[in-house]
Amino acid sequence: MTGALGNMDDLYEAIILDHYRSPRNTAPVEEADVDFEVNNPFCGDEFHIQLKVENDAVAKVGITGRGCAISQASASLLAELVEGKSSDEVHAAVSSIRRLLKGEEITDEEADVLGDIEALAGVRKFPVRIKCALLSWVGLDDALKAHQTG
Amino acid sequence: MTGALGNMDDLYEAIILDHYRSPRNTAPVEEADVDFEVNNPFCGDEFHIQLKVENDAVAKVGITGRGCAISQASASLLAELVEGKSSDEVHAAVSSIRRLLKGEEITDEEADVLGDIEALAGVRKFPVRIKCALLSWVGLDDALKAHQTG
Amino acid sequence: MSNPEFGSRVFDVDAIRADFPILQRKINGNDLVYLDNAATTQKPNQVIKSLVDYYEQTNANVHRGVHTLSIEATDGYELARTKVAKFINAPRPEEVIWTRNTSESLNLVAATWAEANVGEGDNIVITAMEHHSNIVPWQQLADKKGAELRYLPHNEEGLIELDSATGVIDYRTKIVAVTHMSNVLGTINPVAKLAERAHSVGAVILVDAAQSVPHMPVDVQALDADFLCFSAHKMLGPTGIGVLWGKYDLLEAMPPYMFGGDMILEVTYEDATWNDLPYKFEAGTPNIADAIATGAAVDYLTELGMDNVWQHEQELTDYAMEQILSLGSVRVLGPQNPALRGGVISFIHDTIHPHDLGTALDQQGIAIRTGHHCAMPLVRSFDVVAAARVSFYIYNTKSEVDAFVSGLCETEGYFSR
Amino acid sequence: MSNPEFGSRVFDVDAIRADFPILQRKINGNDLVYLDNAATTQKPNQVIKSLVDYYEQTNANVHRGVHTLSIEATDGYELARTKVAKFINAPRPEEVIWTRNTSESLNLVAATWAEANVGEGDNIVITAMEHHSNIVPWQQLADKKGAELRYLPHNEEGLIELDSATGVIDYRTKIVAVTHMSNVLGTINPVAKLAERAHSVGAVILVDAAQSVPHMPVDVQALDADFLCFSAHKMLGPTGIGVLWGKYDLLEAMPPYMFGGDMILEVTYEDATWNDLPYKFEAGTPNIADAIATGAAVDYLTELGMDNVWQHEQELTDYAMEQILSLGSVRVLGPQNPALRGGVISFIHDTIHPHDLGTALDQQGIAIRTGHHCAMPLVRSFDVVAAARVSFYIYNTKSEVDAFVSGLCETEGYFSR
Ligand SMILES: Cc1ncc(COP(=O)(O)O)c(C=O)c1O
Ligand SMILES: Cc1ncc(COP(=O)(O)O)c(C=O)c1O
Repeated sequence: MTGALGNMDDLYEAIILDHYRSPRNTAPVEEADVDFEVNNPFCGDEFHIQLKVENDAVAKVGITGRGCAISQASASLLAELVEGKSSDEVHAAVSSIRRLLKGEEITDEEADVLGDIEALAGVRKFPVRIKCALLSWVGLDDALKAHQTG
Repeated sequence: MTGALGNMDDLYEAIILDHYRSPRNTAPVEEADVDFEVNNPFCGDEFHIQLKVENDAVAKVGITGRGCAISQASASLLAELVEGKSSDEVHAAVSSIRRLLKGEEITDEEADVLGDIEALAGVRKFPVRIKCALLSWVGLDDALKAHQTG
Repeated sequence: MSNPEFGSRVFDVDAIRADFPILQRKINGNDLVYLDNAATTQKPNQVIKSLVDYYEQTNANVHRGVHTLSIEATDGYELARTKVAKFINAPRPEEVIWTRNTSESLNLVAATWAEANVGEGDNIVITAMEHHSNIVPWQQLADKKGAELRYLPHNEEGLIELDSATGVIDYRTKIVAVTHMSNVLGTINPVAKLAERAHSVGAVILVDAAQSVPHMPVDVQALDADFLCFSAHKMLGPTGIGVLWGKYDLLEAMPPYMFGGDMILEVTYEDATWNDLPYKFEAGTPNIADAIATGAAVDYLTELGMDNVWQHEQELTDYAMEQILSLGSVRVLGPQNPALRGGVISFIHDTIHPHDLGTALDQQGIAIRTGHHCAMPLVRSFDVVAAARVSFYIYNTKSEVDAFVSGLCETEGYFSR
Repeated sequence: MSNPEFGSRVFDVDAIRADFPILQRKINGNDLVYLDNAATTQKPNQVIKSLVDYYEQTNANVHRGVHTLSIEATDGYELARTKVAKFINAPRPEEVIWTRNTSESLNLVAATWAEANVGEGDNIVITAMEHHSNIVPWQQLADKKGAELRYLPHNEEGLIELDSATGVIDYRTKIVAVTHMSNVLGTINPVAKLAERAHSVGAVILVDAAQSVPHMPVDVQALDADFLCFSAHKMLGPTGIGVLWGKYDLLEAMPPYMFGGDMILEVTYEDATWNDLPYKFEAGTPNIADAIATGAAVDYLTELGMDNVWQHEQELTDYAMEQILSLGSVRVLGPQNPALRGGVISFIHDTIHPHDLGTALDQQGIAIRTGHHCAMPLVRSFDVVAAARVSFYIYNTKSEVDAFVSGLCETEGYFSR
């Protein structure tokens, strides 16, 4: 059956489909410190992301919204990753994932941090979908920066 | 020599070249009854045409200006033709020449009236030059109409 | 030229397909099944050849040239205009203005006719199913002029009920700008009736015919339209060229849109006088080659006959609608009765996001469009931000519809592993 | 990509001519001698093939499509933009806006940047040798805004003396819009110096590069231009596509020109937000095929090297000028020193009207332009209403110049029978 579907498996690895079907941390966060929306009007992805920050570390994440399998799974993977991370660690992870999706090398240490997220690398063969994979990450980076400076 | 110049002779019949080189009735008319300018800005033809009308007949014509051989000869032929003609006769002649240049048939009587002007028929093979040939005629028609009504 | 409605060539899909080289392409190892025709259509050899012939044999700048190439280029350019005029039954070829696309045609009318005729307190009426290109120019103009932008609503099936126009179109309405056929819902709007309504209050009617002229016989006189806009690229023609048709007297009274070479009769250092129609609206060197190729596209469609084109698409739509609805997992937007709509089917899958569906079908060689289809407010009114869309043209077949439906099933299987 | 200045291919006119199918054409039984290149140039196989390949293999609507054809079309369209950016040494590809032609590029700047920045009592400076497309938009704008339109004069030779700019460009000048090379006189204007002058009073400078980009290396950064406009059809490319280049920050701050699909990020029934550069200025389906073919034209010129193109034309102009002047019956407009001008020679014959000359040369297969060359005020300033013009490009040869000169002599003979 996947024969006719060609390279689909590169894009939709099992781990991606799992996060898509059962996204993590979907409960809204009360009294969030960081609260923002990201959207890509062209494909109709919209997420509302909330963080509770304690001692410069992300204590709680909540992501609601809707999107394609890639943006949804990516947001869910993000939610899983950032909990407990300092904002510097989050920035570093965003930088790693940007490079991963651009097709640049990442170090073994970076790969360790990303963990399951490396499954998103299959998106590189589908360049129009890279935006979907990056959507929540870019938004998070911007929102955290804004939180720190303001 | 005319070999390389192809169909030039169809356009520039001897009679045309003659009128081009020695245009008739180029003296300005004093106290003209009909006085108008025609021009084709695209090719740079500009003529100033003046008529003296007596008893509904053209008593005197004066044409000054500059243009290509075709527009110049056509204006000169016009000057020759209209002298002594009633305005109805002029309208009829303009109608004949319009049809001649469109490639429609004209009657023997019309041809008699046009005389030398039939030499302009060669312009039909050079459609972009038809405007040059018609310029002063169309202007004359309009100006006479305006003179009659106003 | 034969009558555009009836055609002089047998409508034989296999023969038609042989005219389209791109249909030989393999996509990810599969035959291309091109179902994105509402976005743009493919081009037959006849149109491609027209471009090649022009550039290999005629190419020159038009108008006012005395040399042979320039004269031939001018003749070809003007002949194409005449073909288009005949195709939409325009009374005069000078009423056909070449633009870049439908969007430019719409902007032209907003920036000239409406700029001069819409004032404070007036209103502009459009429908709630317009393409962005027929929304945003009016939003901007209304804003600038202190006018009101009103939306004619549609019912749940996506149909405009004429009763709803009462109270929306009123004596302060200056222009009614409506799509002839929705690029999302497929709905065909009652343009002739809306024209009557518009004229009865002294308003003009503009028809966005981007999706109708390519697919059905369109007669500007029968519709009693005042302006009509469409794009060549959606009707077998090249990209980069579109048409604005307008009634002569309206166009004649309008100020120019752009200024420059060709649209001018005379220029001094102080002032300029405008050229006659249609040149008043065609500033600079026109898109000569693509205008001529549009003539070739019109010839192609005229030979097939627009009645036959329409009938072919009706059959396909009918068939596709049945197949898609029988899946049970898909919601179709717009009227389900194929007689009320053209060959565009937008739908939403219960579980698969349009974007994922688009990627999965592309793996199988099937090209569909996904997203908001440049009609965001409309798509959102169905409580989604994106939809998938298939749209048909003369070269599509029932077996391509089958390929699409089975591709959809494959995808369902894949995502429910 | 190699450096556009130097080229990677030997500049061999015979080999170049073999790339241009139209040069095989017979006109009235004679070989075509095409000397109307300032109006539009001919197209090499490489450009024609780019169009054919696009329509036979790739054609689809760009942006936001998830299917393979749409992705390929988008990539091709954007790659062409990058090629153009590199060709004029633009810092960023997003600064390259596709338009229909130079005229639209000029109108765009007048209707957006100037509309927002020119006020009552301000002035706009152009030269007395502009093409209508760079006169009339400014006349209209000045009129609308109560601003003044000022002309930088040229001397008898057709050269702009920088001293004359003092007093014309002043602290109320908002924009200086000048042609880089005159399409009538051939004059090359001191754009970099005028840019300095403009910037020193806080004005911006727009360069009409319709006649320069096709013929010489042009570097927007070296010129320190703010806007630069040109047409693909005058540089081996197809009709229907042009370029507006602008500095990023200026473009970013400008309101859109047209509204519609693609130039929009988000639309509601009430409002719209604009997309990023360059899309903000590209409403509706773009001229995809012709943009890609423009990339092919740029590749062709880049391979030849713009320095070589320029040198070839200088040699021809030098040679032609000598031949024409030696006739004794002809007055050449503009500078006679070929180092000060490009490959455009406008002239007036003592006795033969340009129109008759054009017809006579056409009988001999020689295509020249006659008339006002869309620069009426300039042509009139020489006390004539029309002139004849020859203009050269990469495929022209000295023996074609000879054919032209002997055609002129034949014509003289004919008319003095
Ligand atoms: C100097 C100059 N500016 C502008 C234009 C207008 O170019 P287009 O007709 O391609 O808009 C031309 C072309 O004739 C030109 O020579
Ligand atoms: C109904 C409708 N109007 C307008 C347009 C805009 O056409 P273009 O992109 O050719 O300007 C489209 C094309 O998508 C359309 O479907």
